[in-house]
Formats: sequence, structure tokens, C-alpha cells
Amino acid sequence: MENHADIIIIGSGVMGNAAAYYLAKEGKSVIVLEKGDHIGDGGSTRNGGGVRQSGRHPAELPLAMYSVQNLWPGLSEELGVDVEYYQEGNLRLGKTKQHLDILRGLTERSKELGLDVKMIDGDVARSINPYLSDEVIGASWCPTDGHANPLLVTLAYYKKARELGVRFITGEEVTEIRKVKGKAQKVITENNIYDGDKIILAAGLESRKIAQTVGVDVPMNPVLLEVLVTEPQPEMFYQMLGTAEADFYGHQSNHGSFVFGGTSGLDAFAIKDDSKPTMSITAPAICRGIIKYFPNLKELKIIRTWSGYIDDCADHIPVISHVDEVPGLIIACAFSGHGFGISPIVGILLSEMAMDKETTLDVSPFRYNRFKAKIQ
Amino acid sequence: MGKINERTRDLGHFLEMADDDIIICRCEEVTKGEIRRAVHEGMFTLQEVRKFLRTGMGLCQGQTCGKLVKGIIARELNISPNELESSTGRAPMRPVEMQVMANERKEG
Amino acid sequence: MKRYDLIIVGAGPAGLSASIEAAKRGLSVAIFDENSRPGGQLFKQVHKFFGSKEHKAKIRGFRIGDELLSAANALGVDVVLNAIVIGIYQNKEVVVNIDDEIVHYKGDTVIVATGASENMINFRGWTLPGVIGAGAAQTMMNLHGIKPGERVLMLGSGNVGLVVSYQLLQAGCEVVAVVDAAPRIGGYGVHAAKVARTGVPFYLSHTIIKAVGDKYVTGVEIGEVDKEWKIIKGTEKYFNVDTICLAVGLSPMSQLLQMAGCDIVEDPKRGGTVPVCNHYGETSIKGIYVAGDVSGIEEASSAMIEGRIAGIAASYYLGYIEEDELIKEAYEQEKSLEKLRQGMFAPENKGKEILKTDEGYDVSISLLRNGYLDEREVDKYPGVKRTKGVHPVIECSQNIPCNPCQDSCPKNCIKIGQDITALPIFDDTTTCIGCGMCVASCSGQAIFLIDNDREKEYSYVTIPYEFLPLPEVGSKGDALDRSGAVVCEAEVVEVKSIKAYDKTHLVTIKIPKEMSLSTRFFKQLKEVY
Amino acid sequence: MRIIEHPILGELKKEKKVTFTVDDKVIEGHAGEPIAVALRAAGLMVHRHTKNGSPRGIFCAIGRCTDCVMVVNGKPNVRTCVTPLEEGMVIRTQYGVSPKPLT
Repeated sequence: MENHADIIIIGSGVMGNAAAYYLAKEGKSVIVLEKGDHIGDGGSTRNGGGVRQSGRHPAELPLAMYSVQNLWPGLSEELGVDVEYYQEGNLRLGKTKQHLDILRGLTERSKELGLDVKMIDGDVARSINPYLSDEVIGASWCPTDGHANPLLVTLAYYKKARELGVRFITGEEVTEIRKVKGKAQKVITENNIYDGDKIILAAGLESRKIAQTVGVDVPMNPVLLEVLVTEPQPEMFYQMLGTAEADFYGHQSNHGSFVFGGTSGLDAFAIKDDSKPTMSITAPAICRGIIKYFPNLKELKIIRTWSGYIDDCADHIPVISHVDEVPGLIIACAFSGHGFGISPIVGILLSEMAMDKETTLDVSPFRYNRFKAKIQ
Repeated sequence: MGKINERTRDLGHFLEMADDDIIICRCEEVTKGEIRRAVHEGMFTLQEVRKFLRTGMGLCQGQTCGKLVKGIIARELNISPNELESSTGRAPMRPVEMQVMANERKEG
Repeated sequence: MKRYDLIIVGAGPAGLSASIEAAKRGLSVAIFDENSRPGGQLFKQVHKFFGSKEHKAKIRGFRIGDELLSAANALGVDVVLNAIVIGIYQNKEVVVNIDDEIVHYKGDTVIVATGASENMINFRGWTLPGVIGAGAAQTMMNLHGIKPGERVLMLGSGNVGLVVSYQLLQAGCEVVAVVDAAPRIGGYGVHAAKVARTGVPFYLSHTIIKAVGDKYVTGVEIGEVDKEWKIIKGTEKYFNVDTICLAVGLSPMSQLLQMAGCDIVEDPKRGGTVPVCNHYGETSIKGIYVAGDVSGIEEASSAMIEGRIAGIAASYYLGYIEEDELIKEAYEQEKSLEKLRQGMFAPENKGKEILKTDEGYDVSISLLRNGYLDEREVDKYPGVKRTKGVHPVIECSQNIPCNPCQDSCPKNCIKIGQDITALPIFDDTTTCIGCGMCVASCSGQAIFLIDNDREKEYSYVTIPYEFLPLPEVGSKGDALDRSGAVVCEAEVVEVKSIKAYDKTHLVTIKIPKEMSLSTRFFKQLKEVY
Repeated sequence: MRIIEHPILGELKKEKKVTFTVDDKVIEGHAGEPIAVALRAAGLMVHRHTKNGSPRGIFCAIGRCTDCVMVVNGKPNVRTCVTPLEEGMVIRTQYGVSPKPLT
């Protein structure tokens, strides 16, 4: 089979798959190369599924708001798979005065940028979610936030892109990008050489190693995050939940299970290996966190826990960027654990960049060369 | 890891079968037909089918249907089930109540 | 965090055996088991084990469980029950759910002996109440004293299907049929024969078409399959049953090892997804071992030896024994394991069609298709000889690792030799005293005593009998042949139940002489089983 | 359904008899035995109906498959095959993940 395409995408996560879909929709030929045996086996299908605008970095907020306003509501229909998108709001909860200060700060910042988000007191929070404990004294409330099923979104983009003729190859580890006459063109794997007019590097943490083969570095670190899922329950609430302390977050999914992510505080120091191990202290910590806010959930049984690495960027916002010295290469990585909610718009932006079109939104805050020493 | 798998290869037309309505995953009530169709839609591994259809994600943690699902995927892809990787083992091995998980024994 | 030299997951035959070997050598050992009773599957196994003395042959499974447990307790092993290991984390941290707590432990070594889980098979109606696993039937009958149903169809003719069918009969259930899609019976012929002679029909090359019932099972339809496993039209058969029992194989329960990060392979010969391990059971992670079914499906007898080997290997790893001891002692165990892995049922022969015994005798096609030997072919096996006076008739026709009949005979009438899978030979130059020890000791219940010379017109046939109520001396009933068909009337002349027989009662019936070659079972006139 | 005397195991020891309710029926069983065993002895086959309405009962009997779950003392998804019976337990047939409404 011919190993040439208009665009070669490295990585079959939600970003790569979304970009592949939007490109194929425009009639471009696309090859997606995935190192793993499975489509979307990284953070794309391991995250908690938040589709959130509140609490975002100001640079990211326009992407989140655009996705929520224009893309998420029609995504199931567009992809032909119910991706379980619920727009029932986001409650970020606080139990102490310090919590409320944090929440207030986040809220003010987002409000200024035009997001509909406000502070509410404990009783109002309980009127929105009657299962909250009395310990909750306040919350931030963003009614247009929500959640979706990340497994389905990632695979739905894949399925639809594949239907449109995108060639996906798993088990194909990219070792190198090589320039030809000053332009990124060849993508080299252990067994093959692919070439494309444009190359999108969207391989999460792996992107760092690959980008280095053309002399570009993205400062990011792996950070282990864990998620757990409970047995199904009758429908209780569909808001997305978070806390000021960020000790857990999650929601009830449409089949009834609760999906909660969280941290032990030591995750950044997890012993890292390829098997993405969970830590023995994390699930207990998450559970203690949840029970304080939702005592009613204490009898729920946990069915599974899992973990994934986020590609945590030095400044905690992504790189979505052309590379000046390597024309033809587009990097999309370092989403720092909050990429899922903006994946539809990132897919579109990447497709536009690869087609040399003007982008729907400004991507300049996400330049690859923004990282500078503290003291200049 | 590292086995090249072309996802665009032709599996032929999806033909309905008389037993497509039989439930395979008892917990999540996923049928044989749904699994076969998912394979035709590109879900070539146990993990992808699991994520796409929720097979093996129920209360029994996939202990009942794992081998059955594997067999169906393999037949649809015309490969041996031994070529398919089983699902990963994940804690907790049995469902555990949140209040129990939260209650770690204090070191004495 | 509490630390042990060795943490074992699973208190079945492998886990308990491992704990004994390790504790003997000075290791501090804890075993965690999710069940409220230790012993794993042993306590559900009411039949006598195969093998030889060193493998605890002719002892019933549940008694072996008791023996192992008291040995482990005596050595100070912490056997913790109702303790669910929820995960093995990095650095050999074993996290256990005990009561309403989560407890973190570390082991300098860990042996995973989690056993197997049952395979399932799907057919229309398989989710109906009344369709159960064979393990479920065993658990209900032998642990909780309840019949899973009154009328049962068994799917699967491997050893589990055959043993559980027999146990169902013992519990007082009716087994309407044993069905298997394969063209030949998968388990030991002797296990099949003891089911067949009670009148249970075998349907090979048959499978279940559907379970029938609205809210629960009220019947089952089966049909014959062709070479492509498709139902042949017109071969459908219907049975009224309330229970369909599935015994379609076991899979190693290796999830904990996957989680621990051990290398895993798909190996159909070992039963599925199994850890990579060396001959000591050590996995790709140093200090983590496996033993028993989790590393490959075999019998409980093999699991015990694998457990011992892993226990010895862990002792060496932690410096409690020297290398020469490891080599010597593990070698002894490996030799013993090798003995069990011989013969036509050896793991390496899985799936192979074997039509001759090691000695060159034809394997009985009737046994493989119908579950019993054809009367006309019985004579060819070396355990069957026609001699004067009382003598054993040993209808053992397959190379099964087993020799209690040889050991039990006080007169050395039965010879097997060193290779325990060899067919037993009845030495007709010796004199049988009719003590019946061989009859009771044969785990396959394949030995009968026949005396054609006590009376002119009649023969006395002694059969092993493990049902209740016991027939009374003087009572009359039906003599049944190997297929369970009535051949003539029989009178009970003796019922022997000594302790050494261990609940295998010896019932001697008197039948017309010409029926002595056919009669292999007795049915009391009133409905008993 | 109970095996009074087993040819190999003899008489199985059971704890004292207790009564409990299943939906609107009062049933007897032995304390400490799995709930599912007492239900089987009483001839009750259907433990729950799935969200699609399909009836389910005992399948693995060792706490793995979770087909036999019921609502026990108000808690749904309780594995009746491994949960010991206690005097006065209130057990309800489970529909989806909720109890059957009492008539």
C-alpha cells in the first residue's frame, strides 16, 4: 500500500482522531500512525470526561467556550455515535473559607472573559444537587459546563474518520521525523517510511521524543492521574463536579456508574513505568474525599480503578503550533490533563493549520517557542 | 505491542446472523450482533470493543464474557483468538464499597 | 506496613502446599483467601483423588483440604479468610480488603495461587435462571447442602462435567443427559463410566440449541452438530429440565499477575491467559511466583506439587535454604509432578486424538462416545481375566496417573509398576481373597469383584456404591449394565461398609451366571437416586 | 431441595432457623447460609430483572458473576450467593438497580 498521504498524523488519541476526521471531511488523504496496539489507549480514554469551561486558563477558555457553544451539542449526530454529552452544569465545591477564596478567584477571572459562571452558597448548591453534604458552604456554578464519554468520543472520531477513508495503523511506532529539503516530510517507523505534505504530531508525552528528532523540545512531564468507576445507580444527578481543593472530580454517567478522578497528592512522584500502574494509596484518598462531599455515596461499590499519564506542560497549557524551523510540522501536545473538553475544536484547528487555512480561533497563545527563563 | 495492524483492511460486508440477538455480556447486556458490528466499524481489539460497547465493564468486571467476546472478535477478523490480547487486570479484583476503600487500617 | 517473608494469595491446594513448605523452612507466611473456608475447590470435591500415595491418591478432596490446613496452622502460617486481595501494587505490596477495612501488606516474596474461573458458553436463553456453572452446582450441593435443581442437563464431558454429574446423582438429582459438542468424551473414561452405568445417556457431537423457559428454565433443546459445528436439521431433542449445568472448561485467573506487571502470554495448552514463568513458578518479576491453575489448568494433585515447588523456591530466594537444597528438593517434587503429567491426559496431549494406550491396546470407541466400555471389548484389557473363585475385574482402559489399586491389594494381585499411568494388570497366578480394598480404593470406581464359583446357577458381583440409602441385604432390585439398562433381577447378598473403604460401600448382588459380564450396577426397586 | 443426608459428607451442619422477607413473602432459612441458598430452598428462582427486563438468578454461586444480586436491607447489588443470611433481613427483587415496587 502506498505510504504517502496529504497529512500524516502521529498518535491516535482524541486529538489525532479528531484532526483526521475533520481533514478527511475536507477530502484530504490521511494516515494515522499509532504506537500502541489499541486506538486511543492514552489519556484520551483514561480521563474523567469533563467538558468544562469554568476554571480554565484564560488562554484556553475561548477554545472551551467555542466547543461548548458550537461543537459538543451536535457531536453525537455528526459522528453517528451517542457520545453521552450532558450539559447539566459544573459545580465546583468548597467547604472552607479558603476554598471559597480559591473559587472566587477562578470565577472572577472567567467572568471577565464572558463566561456565565457565578458563586453560590451551600443551600443553592444543595438545591441544584440535593445529595451534597451540609459541609459544603459554597460553590462556583457554571450552568453550561458538562461532561461526555471520552471512550466513545475518541473511538467515534476514529470510526467516522475510518469510514471517510482515513488509514489507521496501530502497532506502528514512530522513531523519527525527517526533513526533506528543509521541510518536514518523512515519518520513519521501525518497519516503514511514510511521507506526507504535512505532519501532525499529537502523540501526547511521546511527542517530546519524536519532536526532538527535528530539534524541537516541548517542556512537559508525565504526571500519573487515577480514575475510578462505581457500580451503576439509579439516576441521581448529571452535573459535573469538582472541588476547590481539586481532590476529586467526576460525574454520574448515563449508564448509572459514577466516574471519579482524583489524587493522593503523591501522584507526581509515582514510580513510572509502561504498564500505567495505579497506586495503592490513591483510591482510598479519592473515596475519603468523595464521602465528605457526598455521604450518600459511601455504600457504592468501586468496580475498577485505572490510571494514565497526563502530559503536563511547564505552564500547564498546551502546545498547538506550527514549527517555524520545520515547515510542515504541526505539534499538538502538552494538554496537561484538560484536553478532552476542547478536543473537537483542537481537531478543527489542526485540520485548518494542516490545510494552511486561517484558523477559527487564535492559536498564538499555544506557540511551541513560548518557554523562556524566569529572569530575562 | 508493536504488531502492525492495518485498520482499513476489508472485512467484507457485515452480514446479519440468526443468533445476533443473543446476549454475550450478561452484565451490560451487549449482544453478539453489536460486537460483530463494532468489529466491522473498526474496533479490532478486545479493549476497543470494551470501550465502545461496555462489554466486560459491568459488575462482574468482565470475568464471565471475556473469552466469549474474544472469540467473536477473532472470528470476525478471521484470526486466532490467541492473537488478541486479554483485558488488563485492574484493582479492585472484586467490587469494594467506597466507605471500605476509604477506611485504611491505621498502622499500629 | 506489616511485612511477611511470603504472602500467598489463595488458600487452595497450591497456596496451602506452598505455605507449608515455606513455613517449614522458617519463613513468616500469610495466606489470604476471599472465601470463608480455606481449601479452594478441595472442599467441593467429594470424590477420591487420582495419582499415587505421594499425591494423596484415593483420599477425598475435602479431606485433603483439612489435612493441608491443619499442617499450615501447626506451622504458624497466618491463614486469613474472608480476605479479598484487591490488588498487587508496586514493590510487592498486597492490598487486602478484610471486613470493612483496607489493609496494606508487603511480602518479600509473593506466590499467586488464585486458581481458575469457569469458562462459559452462550446459547439462546443462557441468561435464564436455572442455567448455572458446574462450579455453582458443586458449591450449592457440597458446601451448602442444597440441590441446584431436580432435573439437570450437563453440558461438557471433561472431568469437571463428569465429576459434577456424578455428584449431582449423589445429591439426589436426576441427570437427564451429558452433552458435549466434541465427538469424544473429554474427561477420564472411568468418570464417564460411573455416570453412564446409572443410566445417564451421553450425547456427543451435540450442543444446546436453546434453554426454554419464560422466567426460568423449564426445558432444553439440544441437537447434533456437523463438522462446522452447525446443528443438523432433524436431530433436535427436547428434555424437561429445571437446571442446565455448564462445564466447558476453566481459565487461569491471572488478573492479579497482570496488574502486578508480570509478563503474560496467551497459551491455549495452559488454558488461556497465563503468566510467563520458569520451572520454579517464578514470573518475570523476581520474587513473584505462581502455582496451581493460575499458571495452567491441571488437576488439584498437580497444583499441590507446584505449590510445594514455589514454596521451596521462595525459601531459597530469601536465603532460608542453600542452592543445593533447592535443587535437590525441587527436583524431588518435579519428579513427582512429572509422574502426573504422563499418559494420554498429559497437558501436552491436550486436544490430541489418542486411539492407542501406551501398551498398544485400542482405546474403546464406545467409552469415548457412550461413556462405557462395550461388553465385547472388556476382555482385552490386562485387568480383566477370567479365573476361578472371587477375583477383581479391573475395567481400566486408559493411561491415567493412578495406582491405589496396586497399593491396596494385600496379596499383590494387581500390578502397575513404576509408571503410574500404566494399565493395571491382574496377575491371575495370585490368589484374591475378596477383601474389596481395590474396589473401594479405585478413584474411578472401575474395579468389581466377581465370583462365578460360589453357586452353580448364580454369580456374585460386588460393585462400589456411593449413594443413599444403602440397599438392604435380602432386598431385590434391578441389575444394570454399563449403560444403565436393566439386564435382570438381582438380590443383595452383602453390603460392606468398613472405615478403610471411606464411604465407598461394597454391595454384592447375586445374578444369573450369564449376566456376570454385563452387570455393573444395582438399582433399588424404590426410586433412590 | 435440601440434601438431608449426603452419601459422602453425611449430615451437613446448619445454624438455627431464621425468618426473613422477600418482597411480600415471609421465608425461612438457616442463619449464616448464603441468602441464595435459602431462596433456592424456598423455590425462588428469579433474583432480579435487568434494566431490559431479562430475569436472572444464581449463575456462578461464588460471588463472581453478580447475576444473583438483590436489594438487601435497602442496599442494591448485594451478591446473595456469598452474603450470609440473618434473621429479619428484608430482601427485594431487583429491577435494574432498584427494588421491585411492593404491591
